[in-house]
Amino acid sequence: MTSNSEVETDPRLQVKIGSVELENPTILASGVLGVASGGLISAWKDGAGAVVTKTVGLKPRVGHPGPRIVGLHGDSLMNAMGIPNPGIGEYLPEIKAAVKQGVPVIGSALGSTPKEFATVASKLVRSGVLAVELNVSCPHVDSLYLLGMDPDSVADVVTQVVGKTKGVPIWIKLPGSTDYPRLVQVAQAAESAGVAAIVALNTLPALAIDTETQTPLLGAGIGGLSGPAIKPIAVRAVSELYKAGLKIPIIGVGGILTGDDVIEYLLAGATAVEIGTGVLIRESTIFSKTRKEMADYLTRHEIQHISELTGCMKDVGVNP
Amino acid sequence: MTSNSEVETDPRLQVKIGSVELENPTILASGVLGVASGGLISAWKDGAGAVVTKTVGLKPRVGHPGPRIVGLHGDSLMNAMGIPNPGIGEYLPEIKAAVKQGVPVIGSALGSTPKEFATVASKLVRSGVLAVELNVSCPHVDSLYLLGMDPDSVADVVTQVVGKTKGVPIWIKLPGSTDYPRLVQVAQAAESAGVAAIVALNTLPALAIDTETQTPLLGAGIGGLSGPAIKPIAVRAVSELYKAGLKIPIIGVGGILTGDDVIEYLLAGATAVEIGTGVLIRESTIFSKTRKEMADYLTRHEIQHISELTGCMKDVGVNP
Amino acid sequence: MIQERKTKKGPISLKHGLRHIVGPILQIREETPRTKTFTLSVPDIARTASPGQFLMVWIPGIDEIPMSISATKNSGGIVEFTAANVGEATSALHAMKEGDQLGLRGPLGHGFTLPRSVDKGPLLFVAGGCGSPPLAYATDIAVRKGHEVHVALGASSRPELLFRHRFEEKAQKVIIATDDGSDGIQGTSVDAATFLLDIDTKYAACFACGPEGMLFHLAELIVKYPIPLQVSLERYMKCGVGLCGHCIINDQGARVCLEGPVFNIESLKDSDFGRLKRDSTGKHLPLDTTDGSSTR
Amino acid sequence: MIQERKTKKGPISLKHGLRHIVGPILQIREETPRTKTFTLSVPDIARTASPGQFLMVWIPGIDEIPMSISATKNSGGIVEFTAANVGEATSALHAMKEGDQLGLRGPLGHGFTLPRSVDKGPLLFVAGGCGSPPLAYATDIAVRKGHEVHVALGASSRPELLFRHRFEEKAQKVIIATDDGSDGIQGTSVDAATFLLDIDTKYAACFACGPEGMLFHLAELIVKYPIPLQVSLERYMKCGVGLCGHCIINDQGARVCLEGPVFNIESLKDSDFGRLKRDSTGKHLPLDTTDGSSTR
Ligand SMILES: Cc1cc2nc3c(=O)[nH]c(=O)nc-3n(C[C@H](O)[C@H](O)[C@H](O)COP(=O)(O)OP(=O)(O)OC[C@H]3O[C@@H](n4cnc5c(N)ncnc54)[C@H](O)[C@@H]3O)c2cc1C
Ligand SMILES: Cc1cc2nc3c(=O)[nH]c(=O)nc-3n(C[C@H](O)[C@H](O)[C@H](O)COP(=O)(O)OP(=O)(O)OC[C@H]3O[C@@H](n4cnc5c(N)ncnc54)[C@H](O)[C@@H]3O)c2cc1C
Ligand SMILES: Cc1cc2nc3c(=O)[nH]c(=O)nc-3n(C[C@H](O)[C@H](O)[C@H](O)COP(=O)(O)O)c2cc1C
Ligand SMILES: Cc1cc2nc3c(=O)[nH]c(=O)nc-3n(C[C@H](O)[C@H](O)[C@H](O)COP(=O)(O)O)c2cc1C
Ligand code: FES
Ligand code: FES
Repeated sequence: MTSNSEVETDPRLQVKIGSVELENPTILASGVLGVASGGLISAWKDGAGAVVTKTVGLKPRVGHPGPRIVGLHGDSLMNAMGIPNPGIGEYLPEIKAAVKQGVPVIGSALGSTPKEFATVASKLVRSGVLAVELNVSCPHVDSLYLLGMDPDSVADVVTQVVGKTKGVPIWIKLPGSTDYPRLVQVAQAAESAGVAAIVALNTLPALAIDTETQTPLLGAGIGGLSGPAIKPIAVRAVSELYKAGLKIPIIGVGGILTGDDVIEYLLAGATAVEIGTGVLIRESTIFSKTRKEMADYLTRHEIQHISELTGCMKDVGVNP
Repeated sequence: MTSNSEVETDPRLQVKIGSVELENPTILASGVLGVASGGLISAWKDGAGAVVTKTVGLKPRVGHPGPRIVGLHGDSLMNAMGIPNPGIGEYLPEIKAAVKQGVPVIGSALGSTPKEFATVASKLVRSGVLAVELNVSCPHVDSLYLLGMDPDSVADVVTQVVGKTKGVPIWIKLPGSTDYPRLVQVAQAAESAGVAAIVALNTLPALAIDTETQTPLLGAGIGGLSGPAIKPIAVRAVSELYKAGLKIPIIGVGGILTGDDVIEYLLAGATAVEIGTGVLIRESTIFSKTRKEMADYLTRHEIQHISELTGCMKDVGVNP
Repeated sequence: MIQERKTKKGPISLKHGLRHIVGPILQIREETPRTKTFTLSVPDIARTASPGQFLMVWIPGIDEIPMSISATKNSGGIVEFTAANVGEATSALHAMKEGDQLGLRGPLGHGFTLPRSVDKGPLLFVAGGCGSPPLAYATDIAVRKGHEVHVALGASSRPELLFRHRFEEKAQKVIIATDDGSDGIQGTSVDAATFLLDIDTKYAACFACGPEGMLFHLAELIVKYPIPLQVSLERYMKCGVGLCGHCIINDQGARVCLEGPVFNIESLKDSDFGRLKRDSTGKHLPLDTTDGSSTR
Repeated sequence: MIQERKTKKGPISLKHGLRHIVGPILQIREETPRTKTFTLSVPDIARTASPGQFLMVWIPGIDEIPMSISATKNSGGIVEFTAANVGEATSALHAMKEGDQLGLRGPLGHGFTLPRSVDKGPLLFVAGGCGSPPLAYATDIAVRKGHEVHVALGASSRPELLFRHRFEEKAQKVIIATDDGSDGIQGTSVDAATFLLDIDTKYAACFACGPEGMLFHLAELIVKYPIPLQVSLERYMKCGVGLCGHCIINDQGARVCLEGPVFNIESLKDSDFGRLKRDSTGKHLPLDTTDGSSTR
C-alpha cells in the first residue's frame, strides 16, 4: 500500500483486493485521464486508492474518428474513443513515471489473441503495476465485447496471461451487459483460470442519432454508455455476481458520483469501485469528495471498517 | 384506423404496422395508465395513435409490495409493479369500455404456459383489440424475462397464440437486454412463427439500494429501469434488429420524451413507438406535445410522410 | 433537461415525489386506540406541503402506503402523519419505535383550496372515521389565515374521535357525533354537519374526508344548501405519481394520486365516486358504502 | 441533481460542452489562400463565449476537430471560427457550402484574462501563423473594453497574414513580419513583438497564439521586460472536456482542453510546453519546434 503524502490516512477506508492493499476503495477507471502519467498522478494525489491506465495493446491504435464523446439526458455520457493508445512500448514511460512517484497503478491490457494479451500483461508487470486488468469488454470494439461474453475464450486469455505474469494479480473487466447468467459464467470461468478480481462493468452498448443531420452522434456510429444512467444496471450486475458465490472480490464500476454511490456498490457486494465519468460531472476532485463522504457515512453509522459493508444489502425476500 | 374527434388528422403522421393503421406513430406503452379504461381513453384523446393495455394474465395478480416505483438520477425511473392485474375475465370490461368509444386498443398478454398465453390472447381478441402484444419480458418477473431471451420458447408461445387469434396481428415485446445477437435470434424466431411486429424494449433489469437503511429501494428488491437513461440502449437494439433484415415492422420503446426522440427511433429502424415514463416526466399531455413536435419536424425538413424516415440513419461507415 | 413538471394545479418536483427521504421517527404519539401519529423531520416536505396532500410512507422491508399529512411545522422541518392500524403495513408501522427509520416521498397530489377571502363566511370541515388527519392540518392553516372554522366530527364511539382536542382548540364550533351515542349526537359526521348547516347556512365552503359512503351522503345533502364542497378520496395506490393508472376514477383519466386526492364535488360527476373502487389487482368492484370504513 | 460543474475558473455547462448544436453554415469567407471563416448562428454559444475559448466542430460523417472561436456577435447569436486547410477534416470543411450543416459544442476551456483596469498600459497581442483567430476575437473585446491594443503579426508570406485588416482596424499599432520579407520586417511574429517591446516597454500584458516553437521563443524573450504573458496552446484533443487525459501537459494533470487552452506562462513550468506533444494514439513525442507550423 503506497500512502499518498497529500491525503491523510484513514484506516477505516483501507481495503484489500486479494493481495492488493489500497488506502481507500475508489479507483480511477481505465480510459479516464490515464493517457498521460500526469492524469494518473493527479487522480492519486486527489485521493484515489489506485489508478487504472488507459487500455493498451501491443500495437498503436489511433482510435475512432470524432465525435468521440457526447452528453445525453440526465448526465449520461456516451463515448467511442476506440481505445487510442500508442502501444505498450511507447506507453511504458507514462506508467513508470507514475510508479516512480509511488502511485499504485493497475495496468489495463487488450490483445487480439490470448498470446498478445499475455505479452502486453507481462510488459505491464515489468513496469511495476500492482495488478493487470484485462479489457475484454469495450462495446465499440466488437471483437473485445464478444470475447468478454464467452466464458471459454476468457478462460483461455486468463490462463495464458497468468502464465506470464509471475503471480501479479490479474483482474478481468466484464462487458456492460444485462445478461447476468452469462456474466456469472464468464466470471466463474475467469476465477477458475486464476483471476484475482472481477471488475463490473464496462460501458453499455448504445446508439444516439442526431435528428437534424440523421447521422449518429458519435464518429464510430455506436458507442458505450456510462455515467449515472448505468448505475442501477451495474449495481444489479455486482449483486448477481456476489450472490453467485464467487470467492474473489468484485470491483464495481458505473455511474459513481458520490460516497453514497460507493457505499451502494459495496452493499451490493463490491469490495472496491472504479470511477470514470464522475471525473467529468464532479470534476477531477471527485476522489477527495467521495473520500470525505465515505468517511462521514462510517462515522454516522458507527462502522469500524468500510469492508464490513460488502454484501450487506438486506434481503427483502420477495420471490419474483 | 379510428380517428379521434378531439385531434385533427394529419395524413403525414399516419403509419401502418402491418395491417394496423394508426393516426400517428406514438402508442401508450403497457403498464402506464392502462389499469383503467379511463387511462386508455384519456391517452387516446390526448392524441396517442393507439394504446396498449396493462399486461393481463389468466388469473389475478396482486403484484409486488411497495415501493413499486422510484426515481433515480436524471429522470430515470425504476419500477417493480409485479404486473398487478385482475385476470383477463375481470379486465375485459375495461377494454370493452375503451373499444366502445373507438379507442384503438392493443391487448398485452402474459401466461405461465404457451397455452395460457393463447387463452388470454384469444379473449383479448374477442374483446375487440386491434392486436395482441405478448409480454415475454418483464424483468422483475423472472420467468417472463428468461422466456423472452429464449428463441425456441418464444416461437412455441407465438405458434400457439397465432393458432387461436383468428388472424389478429400478434406483436412480441422483447426483454430489456443488451444481448443483441440473442434479441435478433428471438425476433427471427418470432417472425418465423408468425408475429406481425417486434416491440423493443421492455425495462432493463436493475437494482438500487438505499444506503441509510441498506435495503433495496423497491419492495421486490430488483426492478426494471425505464426513462431517458435507457433510450440509447433501446435505440441501439432497434438499429440492430433493423439491420438484421426482419421483414416485419419494429416498434421502439424506451425513454421517449419528445417528438425528436420519436424521430430518432424511426431513423434507427422503427415504424412506430411506445411511450411510458414520458407520461410522468412530460405529463399525460405528452401525446399532443410529441405530435406537434413530429409535425414541425416534417414541415421543417419538407418530408411528405413520417414513414419515409424509417431506417434512414446515415451510415458513418466506421468498422469497429 | 426537464426537472419540474407543471400539472393543472402547479409544479410538482419529480425528484421529491419519486425519491424517499429516509430518516428516524422522532416521536410516536397514540391518538386513539387504533391510531398513532408519527413525527419525522423532512424540511423539503415541510416547506412545500399543503393540507390534503399525502405522502407515500416506506416501511423498509415491508411495504409502502399512502398517508395524508396531518401536520407540518416549518421550524425543525417537522412532518406528521397519523395512521390507523388496519392491516399488514400499518400494523408493522404501529410496531415501530422512535428512532426507527422510515422513508417518505411527497408531498404528493393536490390538496384543499381554501377561499382567498376570509369574509365570505366560516368554513365547515366534516371528518368521519379516520378522515381527521388532512382536515386537522387544513384547519391549522385556515385558522392561521384568519378563517372562522366549524367542525363536524364523527366516529364509532367516543375513544375513536380522532383529533377532537386539536379541533376544539382551533374551531369556533365542534359538533361531535358517535355511532353508539357515547358522545355528542348519535349518528354520523354527516348528521353533525346537517346540524351545523341548519343553524348557519352561510358557510363559504365545506371540506370533507372520511369513508366514501359518508362523503357521498354529504354530497347529496349539500346540494340543498348549496355550498362548494371539496372531498378527499382514497383509492388503492401503486405509484402515487400518476403513472400506473391504478387510481383513475373517470374517462378523463383523473388520477386520485395526482389530480386528487382532493376533488371539487362537481368534477366527480360521471366518475366512480360513491360507486366503484379497485382492489390491489386493479379489479373494479362496487364500493361498499354500507360499511362506514370503506377503504380505511 | 448535478447539472453544472465548477472548475477552478468558473462554471461550465455540462450540457453545452457535451452536446452539439447543429445548424447550417450561414456564411463562408476566404480569409487567406488556406484559411476560411465559417459563420453559424448559435445564440447559446455566442452569449457565453469569451476570447481564447474553443469549439469542437463536428463535420457530420467525417470527424470532430477543435477550433478557436474567432468572433461572436450577440445580435443573431453569431459564432465564427477560422480554419486552415491542413488535413482530412479541415479539407472536408473547406469543401462545404453555405447551408450545409455543422455541429458545434462549446464554448470549451478557459480563455484569455484581460486586465481589469485599462490604465496599466496597452496590451500586446502576438499572432504567429494561424494563431490569429483567438487573438482577433480578443482584440475585439479588449478594444470594446477601452484597452489600447498593439499587435505583432507574423506569417510565412504576405498573402498568409491572417486578419491583418481586422487587426489594423482595431489596434493602435500593428507590426507585420513575414518569413520571406514580402511584407513588414523579415522574420517572425516574435521579431515583430521585440520591435514593439523595445520601443514601448510599458505593456500591461501580452497575449500570444501561434506555433509552439514561436510561443516558447516569446516566453524566453519576455522575461527580459518582464510582462505577464498568456499563451494559447494546441494539443491533440479527443474529448475536449477534460475526461480522457489526452491533452494533459504536466504532473498536476493540467488539461489543455479544460484548464487551458490559455495558460499563464508561469503555470507552464515543469510541463511539456515547448518540449513534448502527443499524437492521435497518445504517443508522447518531441515537439518539432524548428517547424513553424507545430500542431497547425
Ligand atoms: C390518499 C390517501 C391518504 C390516506 N391517508 C390515510 C391517513 O391519513 N391515515 C390512515 O390511517 N390511512 C390513510 N390512508 C389509508 C391507508 O393508506 C391504508 O389504510 C393502508 O394502505 C393500509 O395498509 P395495510 O397494509 O396496513 O393494510 P392492508 O392489509 O394491505 O389492507 C387494508 C385496506 O387498506 C387499503 N389499502 C392497502 N394498501 C393500500 C394502498 N397502497 N393504497 C390505498 N389503499 C390501500 C385497502 O383498501 C385494504 O382493504 C390513505 C389512503 C390514501 C389513498
Ligand atoms: C484548442 C485548439 C484550437 C484550435 N484552433 C484552431 C483554429 O482556430 N484554426 C485552425 O485552423 N486550427 C485550429 N486548431 C488546429 C486544428 O484543430 C487542426 O488543424 C485540425 O484538427 C486538423 O484536422 P485535420 O483532420 O484536417 O488534419 P489531420 O490530417 O488529422 O492532421 C493534421 C494535424 O492537425 C492536428 N490535429 C488533428 N486532429 C486534431 C485534434 N483532434 N486536436 C488537435 N490537433 C489535431 C495534428 O497535429 C495533425 O498533425 C486548434 C487546435 C486546438 C487544440
Ligand atoms: C471516455 C472514456 C474512455 C474509456 N476508455 C476505457 C478504456 O480504455 N478501457 C476500459 O476498460 N474502459 C474504458 N472506459 C470505461 C470506463 O472505465 C468505465 O468502465 C465506464 O465508463 C463506466 O464507469 P463510469 O460510469 O464511472 O464512467 C472508458 C469510459 C469513458 C467514459
Ligand atoms: C410503472 C410501469 C409499469 C409497467 N408495466 C408494464 C406491463 O405491465 N407490461 C409491459 O409489457 N411493460 C410494462 N412496463 C414497461 C413499459 O411498457 C416500457 O416498455 C418501458 O417502461 C420503457 O419505456 P419508457 O422508457 O417510455 O417507460 C411498465 C413500465 C412502467 C414504468
Ligand atoms: S397510483 Fe398510480 S396513477 Fe395513481
Ligand atoms: S482532450 Fe480529453 S482531456 Fe483534454
